[in-house]
Amino acid sequence: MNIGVFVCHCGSNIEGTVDTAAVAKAAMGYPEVVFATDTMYACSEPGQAGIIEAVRNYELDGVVVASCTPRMHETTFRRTLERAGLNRYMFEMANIREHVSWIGKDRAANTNKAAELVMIAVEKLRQNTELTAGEFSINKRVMIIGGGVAGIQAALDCADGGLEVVLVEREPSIGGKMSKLDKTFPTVDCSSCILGPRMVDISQNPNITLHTLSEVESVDGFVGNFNVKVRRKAAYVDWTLCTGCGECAAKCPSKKTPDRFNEFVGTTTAINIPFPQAIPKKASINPAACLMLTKGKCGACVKVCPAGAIQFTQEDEIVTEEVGAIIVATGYDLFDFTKYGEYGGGRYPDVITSMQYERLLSASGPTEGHIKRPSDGKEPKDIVFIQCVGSRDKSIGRPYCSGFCCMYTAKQTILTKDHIPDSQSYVFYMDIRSPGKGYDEFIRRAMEEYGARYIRGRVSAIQPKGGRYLIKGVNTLMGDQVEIEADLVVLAVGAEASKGAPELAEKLRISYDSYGFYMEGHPKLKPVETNTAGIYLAGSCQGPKDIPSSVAQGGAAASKVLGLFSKDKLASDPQISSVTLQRCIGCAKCQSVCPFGAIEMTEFRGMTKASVIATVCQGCGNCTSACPQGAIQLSHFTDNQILAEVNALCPY
Amino acid sequence: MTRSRYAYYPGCSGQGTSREYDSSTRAMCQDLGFELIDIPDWNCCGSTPAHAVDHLLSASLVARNLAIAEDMDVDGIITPCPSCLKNLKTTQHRMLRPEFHAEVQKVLGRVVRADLPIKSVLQVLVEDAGIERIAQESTAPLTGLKVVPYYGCIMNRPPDVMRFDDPENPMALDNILTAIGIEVLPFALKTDCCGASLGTTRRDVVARLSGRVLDAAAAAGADAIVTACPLCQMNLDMRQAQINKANGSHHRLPVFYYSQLIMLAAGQLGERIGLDKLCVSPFSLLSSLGSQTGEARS
Amino acid sequence: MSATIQTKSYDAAFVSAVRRESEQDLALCYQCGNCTAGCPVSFAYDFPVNQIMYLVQTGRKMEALSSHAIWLCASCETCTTRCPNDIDVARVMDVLRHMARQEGLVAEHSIHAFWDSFLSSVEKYGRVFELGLMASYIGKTGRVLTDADLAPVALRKGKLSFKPHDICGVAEVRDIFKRYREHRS
Amino acid sequence: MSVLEGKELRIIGFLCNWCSYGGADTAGVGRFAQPTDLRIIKLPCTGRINPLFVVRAFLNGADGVLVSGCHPRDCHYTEGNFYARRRLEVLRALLPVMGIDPARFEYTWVSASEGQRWRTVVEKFTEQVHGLGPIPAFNSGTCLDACLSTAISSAPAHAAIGETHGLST
Repeated sequence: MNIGVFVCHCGSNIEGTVDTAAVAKAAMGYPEVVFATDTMYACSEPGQAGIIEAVRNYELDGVVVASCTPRMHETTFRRTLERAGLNRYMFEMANIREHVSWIGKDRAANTNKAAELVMIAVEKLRQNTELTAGEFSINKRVMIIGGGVAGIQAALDCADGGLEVVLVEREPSIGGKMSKLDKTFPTVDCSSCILGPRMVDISQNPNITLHTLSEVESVDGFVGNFNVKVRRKAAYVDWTLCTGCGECAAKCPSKKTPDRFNEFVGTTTAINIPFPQAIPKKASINPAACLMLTKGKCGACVKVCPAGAIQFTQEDEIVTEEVGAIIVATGYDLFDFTKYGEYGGGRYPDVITSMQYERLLSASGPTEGHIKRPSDGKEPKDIVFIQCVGSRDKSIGRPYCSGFCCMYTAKQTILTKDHIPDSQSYVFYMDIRSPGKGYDEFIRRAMEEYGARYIRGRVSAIQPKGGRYLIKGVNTLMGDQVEIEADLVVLAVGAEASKGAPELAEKLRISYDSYGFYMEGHPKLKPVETNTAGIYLAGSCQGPKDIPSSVAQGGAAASKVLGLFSKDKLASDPQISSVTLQRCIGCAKCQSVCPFGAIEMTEFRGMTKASVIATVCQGCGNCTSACPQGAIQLSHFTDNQILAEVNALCPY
Repeated sequence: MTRSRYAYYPGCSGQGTSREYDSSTRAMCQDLGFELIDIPDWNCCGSTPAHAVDHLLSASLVARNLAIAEDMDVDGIITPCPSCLKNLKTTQHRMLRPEFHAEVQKVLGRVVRADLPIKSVLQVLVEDAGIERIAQESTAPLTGLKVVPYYGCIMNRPPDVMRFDDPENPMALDNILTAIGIEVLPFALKTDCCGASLGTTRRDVVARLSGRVLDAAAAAGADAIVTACPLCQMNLDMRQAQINKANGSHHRLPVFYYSQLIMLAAGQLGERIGLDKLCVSPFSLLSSLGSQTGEARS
Repeated sequence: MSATIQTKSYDAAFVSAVRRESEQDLALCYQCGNCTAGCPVSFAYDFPVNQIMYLVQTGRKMEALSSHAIWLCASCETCTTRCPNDIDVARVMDVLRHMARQEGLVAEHSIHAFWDSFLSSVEKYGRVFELGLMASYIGKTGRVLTDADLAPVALRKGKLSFKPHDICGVAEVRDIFKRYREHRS
Repeated sequence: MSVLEGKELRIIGFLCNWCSYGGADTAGVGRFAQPTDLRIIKLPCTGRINPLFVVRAFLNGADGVLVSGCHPRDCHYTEGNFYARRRLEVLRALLPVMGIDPARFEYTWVSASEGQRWRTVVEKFTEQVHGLGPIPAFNSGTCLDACLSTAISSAPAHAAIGETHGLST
């Protein structure tokens, strides 16, 4: 075998702390290496041309590139090899940037380490064999999990692209957080006026199947052929009959039911339609609050329902959906501020969250858009807004900036002035983060035109004082303490991962960070992809985002799916297991450990032998580790290939 | 409840300005079946001055008491005084660092493990005896008495060292006092600072800070303040006149130690409870309660 | 106010000393001001506590160590409890007092004197002897009337004793002070 | 090429592609400086690790072996890391029998987002191995490691793997 080695400078990223020329020189000493050189940017056009040229001139049948992580450029170089007429699997990468030059200062040690990583790559390559991908057909349906603005955008774009869409939403209605907002920044246009029509489009688009009050139960299969079980939770109302007239809610006696949609400001009825613009506009019963379901008596709704849709016997139902791709748009949740004892830990009725305040501002909210104190219904005059509640706070495990609180707080001060002209808003902030189009101008307007008083500093404590509240803060610009007596305190609570996000990630086999936000394929180059083929991200499930960014990601994810589905067949990854029949003793250990049921036991000349279902095998190699005979081997990661690497590193 | 043995660290104020806290605490623990054994020949922990001057000195002074207690075969060390408690626990916390542990032993001149559990009397009361037990003992509940509980700043701060109750809204005192029939009013200044040891040196600071506490207590409609800290009690009680003078206020709020009220509710009176040691006399208040305790006093 | 030339004012040795002694990394502080917001004694400070932290961050040793604030801190731990970056602010204030004392920069003499009197009382008797403490404090500061109004009350209530509560192990305590001084010198 | 004499020890890392290898990348992108001893071998999943790889590394002179995969329940292949844990626990128990100090072997879980955690893992383990120093040579050891070594050196790799029957599942 003729092997060529290319050691990349990556500008100064690698060359800065690794002597790439020395590494190339060392490589020349490795078995079967006939050509080795250092190169400025291996991934660049000339860099790739250089590889192709060398392949031709030195009749290389294998190439090692020592540069960045394979997660970055492995596919790039595999294509280069194909252009040079080699098999894409006759290629190995040595990661001498992320794993060497960026983490070590000692040039000598780095150079030595880099050379060794190249050596492992060479030894591995010597064991490589040509692999060719098969093909498999794909199911061109897409599932979108989460019916917030990101999911809605993705669903509509996919449907407009001619795809069959299945939209799954946990709540009784789609709309997500945006449907709870009164107005949006920086345009101050009505949230439901711009979101409402999109929600209606969802309900009217023939390509879209909508499962609300539903959650993903399990996910099987792989890109092109996922099999998703969806749990449709009992609404205790037959939605095929329900007309959404609302008679039931009007007559329901349990009027003290906690109102989720209104963030528990005010109450609702046990049977209800969460809000006027709800999609689908169907009633559902809160089983915890319904007299019939808890005490077995009442049934007022049954009597009044003109459609006879009420079904107390209804049970959860599992629906199975076959799709080829999944877009995850499960959004975010709001930080639970009761962790802050110094802000009353939830004991003070007039210390509320920004989202609760949105509901107070909203014309369709519990107070018909009149700002009233939860405690006594009085109109507040002095209102204090505290930013960074649950953001940028290591001590409670939320070191990150939630990104949108500065903006919505400014919006809320503006709306407050509109609602109550003789009111005064105070905003405690640490820094103003307003890097969007027209965003900083908007913040300025809040201060300049609407007279919101911004105080640079944090609030240390809120203490009740004669029906009002004493806010003890600091003005760090003056270096003095500030005490403000206010009628209402609004906490700009930050964003955190949606409840159950990790559990869903585990079902989808995608990764998430320590806060529960989903990991994108690459922080810059693959913002809506995941490392699991066929699964994409949109919106705040990947990290806090405002509406424009969420919508943009919804569209981006949709276009990724449309791109994926533009082919009729997908190339299967040839890095899968295969059985050497002579060696197989039919013990079925491999079958018992395969997570995907990709192994079946077959008859071969009267003997039981394992055989791999190529389209199902995901290439984890668990079977290879389990096989007592070394009969089943994972291509590209065979025992011999791995041991070759080990032996290279541990010579004696 | 298994009868637990504790090494008892009274703290210097227990022999002086807060005798009644010390004696009523001993009485209370005896009633509730704790065996308190004084740390023989204990020395002052150095209080604020020591840690304000040098952490090694402070730790070494504390460590002598720890070392003595370690030869005592007890379940732990308890003290009624939050300031002592903070010094004891902080020292233990810092001695987790081997280098510091070594330094302290060098200065102390003997070996110390610093591994005995260290708790406030209040904590063992809640955790070992339990609220129900205290309620059972209270044969003469102090019904009608309205108080605000004042924990002071360091009873459970910093939380990762003290590891007891909520640092912002502690409830231990609230629950105990409620259990013995007292009406506990919501009090926002529960953990605000009274000015602590600045009493002597910067009276103005204490007048302002303790003044706030007295004002807030009065505004809340409390008949009295209940404390768990000798320094707080001294600033609020002994200095109440000073504070009134400085602030032009006219408070006459008795400032009890919680241990006194528990004993009172248990129908106990007299020397050990030391109600007569309070500078702002509580007797008219107690007799106005008309409760048997009141009559017994009048 | 004259301009401070950061390049000159930054005392790296001071910054690392505070870091070493307090085991706190002030690079973590983003100046939210929460420490000041909750500080009960701030009204009496010359520099609010967040500015003291800033002086340390920017290595301005003299200003930090000669401030009154570090002496007035009551060690109530509110700042430590509420710091969003888990900095033990109160411990940093302690360390600054230690340094100020070593550098002979004591802005609050009466407090300094009180602590000295307190500790010498401990060194002498093993426990604090209030009357002795007051006497020595008054001697140090000349504040004859300090709490003169309290003494009679306290005496009447039997809360002040005329004889020190000295302990048998007082020699051990004195040795602690002795070895501590040797260790520090 | 070999370890830098006196400076480094021979430490091998077996990392899964999806979580820990990504975590190591994240550490790199974050420029989190680490000791240079570790050499990483990338695998699709820790489930692919045959304990004999680790044994082979030790018998061939590795001073330390670090295995790292996805957090439990976060495995890209659903359960590969559970199988790995079971196999490696058995291995850990057997190491002393082979005359190998178990402290030279570590397995842990690091996700692709945990760059900081990866740095700490590498620093800790490297320090631990340096504490133990170079691994003693395996010329004459217990009969077990003798036969293991012959098994491995004489037989072709896959046959040698056969010897791990007991460790496999």
